[in-house]
This record gives sequence, C-alpha cells and structure tokens, in this order.
Amino acid sequence: MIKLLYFAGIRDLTGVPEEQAPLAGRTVGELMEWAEDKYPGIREGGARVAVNEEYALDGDVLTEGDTAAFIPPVSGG
Amino acid sequence: MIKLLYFAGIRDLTGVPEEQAPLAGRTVGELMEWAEDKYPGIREGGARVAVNEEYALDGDVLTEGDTAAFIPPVSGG
Amino acid sequence: MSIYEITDKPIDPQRYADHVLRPEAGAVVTFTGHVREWTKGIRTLYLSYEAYVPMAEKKMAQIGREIGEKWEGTRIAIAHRIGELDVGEVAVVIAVSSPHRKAAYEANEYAIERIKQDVPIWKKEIWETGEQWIGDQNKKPEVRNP
Amino acid sequence: MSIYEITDKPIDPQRYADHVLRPEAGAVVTFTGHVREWTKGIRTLYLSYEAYVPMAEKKMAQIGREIGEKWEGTRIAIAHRIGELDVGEVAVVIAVSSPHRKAAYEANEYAIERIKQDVPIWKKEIWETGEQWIGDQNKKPEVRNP
Repeated sequence: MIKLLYFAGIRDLTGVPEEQAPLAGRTVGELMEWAEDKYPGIREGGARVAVNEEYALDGDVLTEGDTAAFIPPVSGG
Repeated sequence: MIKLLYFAGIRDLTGVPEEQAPLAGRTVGELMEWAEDKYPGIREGGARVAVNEEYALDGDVLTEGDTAAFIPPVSGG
Repeated sequence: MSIYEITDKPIDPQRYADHVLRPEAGAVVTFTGHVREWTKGIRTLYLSYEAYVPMAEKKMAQIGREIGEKWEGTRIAIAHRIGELDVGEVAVVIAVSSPHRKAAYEANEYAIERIKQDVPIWKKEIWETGEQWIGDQNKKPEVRNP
Repeated sequence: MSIYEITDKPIDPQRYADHVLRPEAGAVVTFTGHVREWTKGIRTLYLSYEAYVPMAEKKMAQIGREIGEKWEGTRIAIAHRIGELDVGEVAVVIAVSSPHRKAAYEANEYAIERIKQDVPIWKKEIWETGEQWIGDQNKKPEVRNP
C-alpha cells in the first residue's frame, strides 16, 4: 500500500488528510491519473508530488510502503 | 573665534580635542593651511572639514562662532 | 548545530540571530516576515499556516546546505511558524552570519526566495469577506474599493 | 518617531526591529555589525569606537531621509555604539521595515554603505601587538604568520 497525504486546498478537495491506496509499482504520473479520477480537479492547481519527502518526477515508481504527498503551490514566508 | 574639533587619529596628532582660533572670515582651505602649519601632517590622512556639523567645501567661508571639525576617514559600522 | 524548524509557538527572532553569531562573524542579517494587514486593498484579519512538517524541515536544511556551499563561512538558522497568526506576528525568521556583510545579505535573500519556491508550507488568508489558500495559481478576490 | 542614535550602552537589536514594525510591514530586515576576532590574520582583542556625536546622529537621520525617498513605505532605525566593545558585541544595528521584502533588503544594505562613507565614527582596533585607528587611508600591520 501507498500512504497518500493531502494538504491545504487539496485537502479541502479530498475531504481527508490522508488515506492508503494499492498503488505500489505504479508511477507518480499514474498516481496523478488515479487521483484525478477519484477527486476531479485535483490536478488543476498545479500540485507537485513528493515521495518520501522529496519532490518526485512523473516517471518515478512507487514502492510498497512509500508515502506520496500532494503538494499544492507553496506559499510560505 | 572659530571652535576647532579634532577626532581619532587627528586628535592623537594635535594632542588636544578642541581649541579656539581667530579664523573668522577665512575659508576652509585656509583653515587647512593654518592647521598644516601648526600640526604638520594633519592633511596627509585625507581628513575632511565639517562646519557646524555639515561637510564643507574648501571655498566655504568661516563665520564668527562657527564650529569646524577635522573628520579623518570614517570607519564606523 | 544549525536550526531548521517548523514551530507552532511565537517566534523570538533574537534567538536565531544569537544562534548564528560566532567570533569570526562580522555581520548578522536577520529577516522576519510578518502578517501584513493590507494586501492589494484587502484587509487580512489573520493568517493560518500549515506545513508538511518533516519535509519542510528537510527542505529548509537543504537550503541551508546550498547556502553553505555558495557563501563560504556563513551560518544560518531558519524557523517558520504554523497555526493562526495575527497581524504583525512573525511568520518566518532567517538569520545569517558571515565574516563580511555582503554574503550575509545575499545568502539571507536567497534563503527566503528558496523557501517560497520549495518548502511545503501553505498560507490561508482570512479576510472579513472570506478566506483562501494562497498559492502561485490562486488569485485574490477582486478589490471592492480600488 | 524614527531612531538615529549614538549610544555608549550595549545595543539590543530587537528593540530597533520592534520599533520599525507596523501593520503594513510584511518584512523587517535587521543588520548587526559585530566585533570580529580575526581580521586579515590579526587577532583583535577589542575595539574602541569614537564619534562626533551630534553630527553622526544628524548624518544618520539624513541617510534615513534618503532611504524614505528611494524606497517608499520603508521605516528605519539606526544605532551605533561607541566606547570599548568586546569580540562579538554589536557595534551597529540597522532595522528596516517595508511592505515587501526587496525594499527592506536593499534599503538596509544602502544604509550600511552610506554609514561607512559619511557618518563621523571612528574605529580603533586593539591587538595583542598594538593599536590603530582604522580608516580608508590606513593600513593594517603586516601579517606575521601568513
């Protein structure tokens, strides 16, 4: 299983801060498609995905036990 | 009379922090010459003269009661 | 040694400035970002910050390493607050010391630019008329009284 | 309203940062200049600063006015200490607030450059091997152990 984390405006959209999904072996790009199916509009805001606390590329493959976080555009400072 | 003020390395040279001199009517340039006669070497360090707390030009004329300060290169900060 | 922290407590900037001071430091530049009351004609009541805390601290430490490589002899501390902040409160502090001042200014400004690019922290502005998460893709509401 | 002061007491930088903060300020940049232990291979024991106090305060206020004209919406406070200072102590503090950060960094750096040009303050470095007034025209002694 992959642990998914949602923050800020994306969490407002998903309605939950985190969940588990059977996405091991899938790419980050495929994760995005899966998320867009479940939460239409999630890609619109320009979110990036971080895997195990590092920004990931669309081609990176998820491994069992990974944590993938949806990072909407940041606005710290 | 003109009140003369000496600071830092220039005060080390003059040996006094201040004195009075009958220089009313003289220019700042003439003040410099007077000072160089009395304290040889005083011009070497590149000091500026401030009259009444404003940097002055060589041609500015001293008026009775003015305060003229010898300002060696500053090194604050 | 270095400080890179997300905190839900009020930030005392002097603590970070003191932390980076060393005998070989001639200059310390401290930046604090504050909750501003007015932004583009909209009055902010308060802000709410959220962070992906472990990743945010990791990213701030990475920015610190970048700075250590770019400006030799600097030392840096960064903290960002989360939770609800009132107008005037410190949201972020960056303190940089260096032997000479130019590096301290440059490294400090670099740090805030990088924080705004990459550190997973989000700001929600709460106005009299509503609230919104702020991000590059979002727009503020129209100004009612320009 | 503004602070431009020469003081013979230890400087508390936070006091100046607090002074410039206002509800419309999103950024405060605070610079502190410290007594450095080593300069070009020479170990400083302590520094002694002297000022032409009334002119120095007047010149600092003038720099403040220049900054107000160049960077709208900034607010500034400057203090410089005189007397004997130990390694690490604060010699000068400059605090600048502004609505947005870029002006605060720029105005702050401008202030220290201008102070070093025009404000009648002099530094004497006291080393193990002697002492010297520091100025543009002076040179440090040769390094004995390069």
